[in-house]
Amino acid sequence: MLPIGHYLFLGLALFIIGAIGVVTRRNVIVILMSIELILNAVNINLVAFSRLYGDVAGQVFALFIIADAAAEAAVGLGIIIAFFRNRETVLEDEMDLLKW
Amino acid sequence: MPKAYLPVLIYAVLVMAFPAVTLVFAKLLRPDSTSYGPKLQPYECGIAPEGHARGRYSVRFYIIAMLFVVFDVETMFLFPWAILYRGWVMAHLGLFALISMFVFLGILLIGYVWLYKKGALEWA
Amino acid sequence: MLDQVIFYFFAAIAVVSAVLTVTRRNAVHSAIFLITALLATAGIFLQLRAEFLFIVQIILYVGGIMVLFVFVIMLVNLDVAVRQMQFARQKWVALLISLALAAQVGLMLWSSRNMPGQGVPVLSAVPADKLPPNSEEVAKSLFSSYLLPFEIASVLLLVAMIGAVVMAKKRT
Amino acid sequence: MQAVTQATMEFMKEYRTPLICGFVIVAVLPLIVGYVVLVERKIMADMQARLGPMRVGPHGLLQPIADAVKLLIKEDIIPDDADKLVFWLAPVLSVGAALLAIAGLAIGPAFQIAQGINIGILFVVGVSAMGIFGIVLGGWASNSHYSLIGALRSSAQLVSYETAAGMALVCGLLFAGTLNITSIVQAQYDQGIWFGLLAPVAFFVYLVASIAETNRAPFDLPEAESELVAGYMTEFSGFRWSLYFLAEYTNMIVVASVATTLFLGGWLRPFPRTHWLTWKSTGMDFFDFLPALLMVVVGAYCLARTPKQPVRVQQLFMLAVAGMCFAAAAVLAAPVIVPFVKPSLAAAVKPLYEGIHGGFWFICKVGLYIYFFMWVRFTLPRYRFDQLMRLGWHFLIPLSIINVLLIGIAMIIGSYYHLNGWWLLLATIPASIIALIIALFILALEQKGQPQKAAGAAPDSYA
Repeated sequence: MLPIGHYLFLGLALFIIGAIGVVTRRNVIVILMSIELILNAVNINLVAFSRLYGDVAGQVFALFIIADAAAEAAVGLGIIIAFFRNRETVLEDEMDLLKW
Repeated sequence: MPKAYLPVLIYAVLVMAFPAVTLVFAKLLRPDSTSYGPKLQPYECGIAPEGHARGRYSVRFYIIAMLFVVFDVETMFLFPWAILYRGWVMAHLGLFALISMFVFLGILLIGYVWLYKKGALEWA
Repeated sequence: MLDQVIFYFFAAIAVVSAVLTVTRRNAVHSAIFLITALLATAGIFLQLRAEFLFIVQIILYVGGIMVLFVFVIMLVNLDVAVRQMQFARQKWVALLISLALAAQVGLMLWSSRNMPGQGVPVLSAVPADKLPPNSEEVAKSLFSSYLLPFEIASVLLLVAMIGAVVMAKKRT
Repeated sequence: MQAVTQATMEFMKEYRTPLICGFVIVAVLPLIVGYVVLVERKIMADMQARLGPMRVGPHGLLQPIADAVKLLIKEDIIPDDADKLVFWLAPVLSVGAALLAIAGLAIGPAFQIAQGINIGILFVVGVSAMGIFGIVLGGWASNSHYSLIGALRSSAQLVSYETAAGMALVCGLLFAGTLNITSIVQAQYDQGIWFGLLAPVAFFVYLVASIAETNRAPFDLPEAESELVAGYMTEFSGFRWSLYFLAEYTNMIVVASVATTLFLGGWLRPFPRTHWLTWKSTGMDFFDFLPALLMVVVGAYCLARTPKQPVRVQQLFMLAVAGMCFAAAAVLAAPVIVPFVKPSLAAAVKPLYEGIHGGFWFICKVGLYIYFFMWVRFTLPRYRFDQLMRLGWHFLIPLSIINVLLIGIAMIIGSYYHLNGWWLLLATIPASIIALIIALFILALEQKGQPQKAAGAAPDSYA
């Protein structure tokens, strides 16, 4: 294993890229994909620390995060589909009604 | 990197190179395509294609994929359980292990029954 | 040496394809590059000897969640969307966020380097040959210390299943 | 420079077997696939009372080569609106995933690229599941209605049956207690029984699901020629098409090998721990001679048929086949006979025996599994898409989930009464039957509940 700083910087880079994606993109699907990137960055950190301390707890956490990402993607994309059916668009700044 | 995976990594490069190289090789070997016009249109049984193909399709495909993801997560949790189960049974802890999985699967089976009643598993 | 080469290889792939994921106009291309980034992350997991997580990443993330993404991209017909404006004007917010995060991690590393003997960056990992078989170890941990979260995960999945179907199914 | 060369040499030395295996697989597999296709066409022809390919070479034996050359120099057409990058990438992904999955498989105890990896069987399953992107992206890239519908159908089918297949694997792994391929086979040796016998319902579920996962008849909806003109492959011509084809047949080999490893005892012979007619001094028994005997019988049959062949070339061909069978018999018999003649060599011959006999049994089982695929293909008519989905979601998935739980209960009962090996069948067979009955009951309940729906509603052709 390399010194932990390498992994932290990789995680940081992915996190920042993901965060920029969330903030700047208009397409909701791409925003969700950027969120997956962020979750991935978190997973890298967890696994790196798990390796550093020789404790698998970090890996179990990452496992739960992946399960959570699956649930999030399922519901998030369901919402997008419901939205698309009504408004014919997937751009987030056109999601301006609380109820339709 | 665990040592056993190094050959896999090399093999992966080899495997990805194989179709790419053969595609390039085939490109060099075959005569250049001189096709133009209708031959390059997508095939729709001889009728001129109508509209863009990347149109909209039934939402049922999404529901199937979504259910697959949920059940896939469930299967991934079952795998670690399965590899430990035999040891538990040998140590006469099997009942506990079985119940812990029964609760997990039971909660998901509730969802399955709900989907069944709702008709989300029906295609037609 | 080999470890370093492999780490930089996967890290470079991950970062480059992550950048491409958020910058491509076409959502399908974005998805392809996200798949590449996820696979590279799986490689990093492998380099960290988390074999089980490596395969979970491939089966669940790449083979499950990304299939869902690709399906939805195809369902909502993005050929129209490609021609629309793809980036909202929030560059300053993005810059601010990235600077803040970078400063935070930098501060953390800098301060821990000054800690006498206990800092994270100088801590060395457990030797690789002393690690137990990974998938058995994860399984044991999952079914002893984390049994309750494991059971609750099924509730989460149940909620996700019901929520997604309610959202996506036509109201009749 | 010196150091690099030395490191390379050391690396080559350590990973010699896996690397050679890798090169051999990449070089030989297309050829094997070509001949599997030829065999399939021959069997199909035989079942339909015709001859099949006969023109190129004796009995059409050079047909795969001719096909390959034809595909290699065929015109390459990319549709106008296609996404060029994705169009190029999709077949590569498909075939890459299929070939990479082979890395996790083991033909014998020593012949494996990823030797002793901890996640063995999951690696194979997970990597081969990535082939789905080749299908979806290929269908999307070619911008044709048929392609996209075919691709969506195909991937919906793949994901539906993947869950059932995964559950079936879980059921087999309950007995193995490990994911490592070598240990799985070793567990079957230790328990003296193939897991396919212990969990017949899981094996059945995997069998059906693996046919569906390889997109073969009767589940070949995605590429139904009469409905979707080859589905996701419609726009792919020439060599790109042949890459998809290669991927499909490689996937067949992969699922057959997974089933063989987990359910059919891998490279073990039938009755791995049963010693019947043993020669005490050597430990060799009847089943060790079985492969050689089988080859002798086949060779004798070919020899007997030789004079009856109408054409000279065919006679020579049959003669050559008989000769090859006898040669194979000699190779198979040698490691078993040597210990009789020279007991001192027994230990030296042992790895040879394991390699040769292991390879023989493994290839036999995989071949039988693939033959079963072909047999099913030529026998059964194609399913309708909603029937396919119903079979997956309403029958196979509940069946496999219930089966896992019931097999778990059976194992607890077995441990309570100290049942081992073949005796465990007493607990698992009733459990399997109960699982099957429950699943059939659910299916019957459903059909009773909505009789008019199946008859009245017109099938939705646009899905």
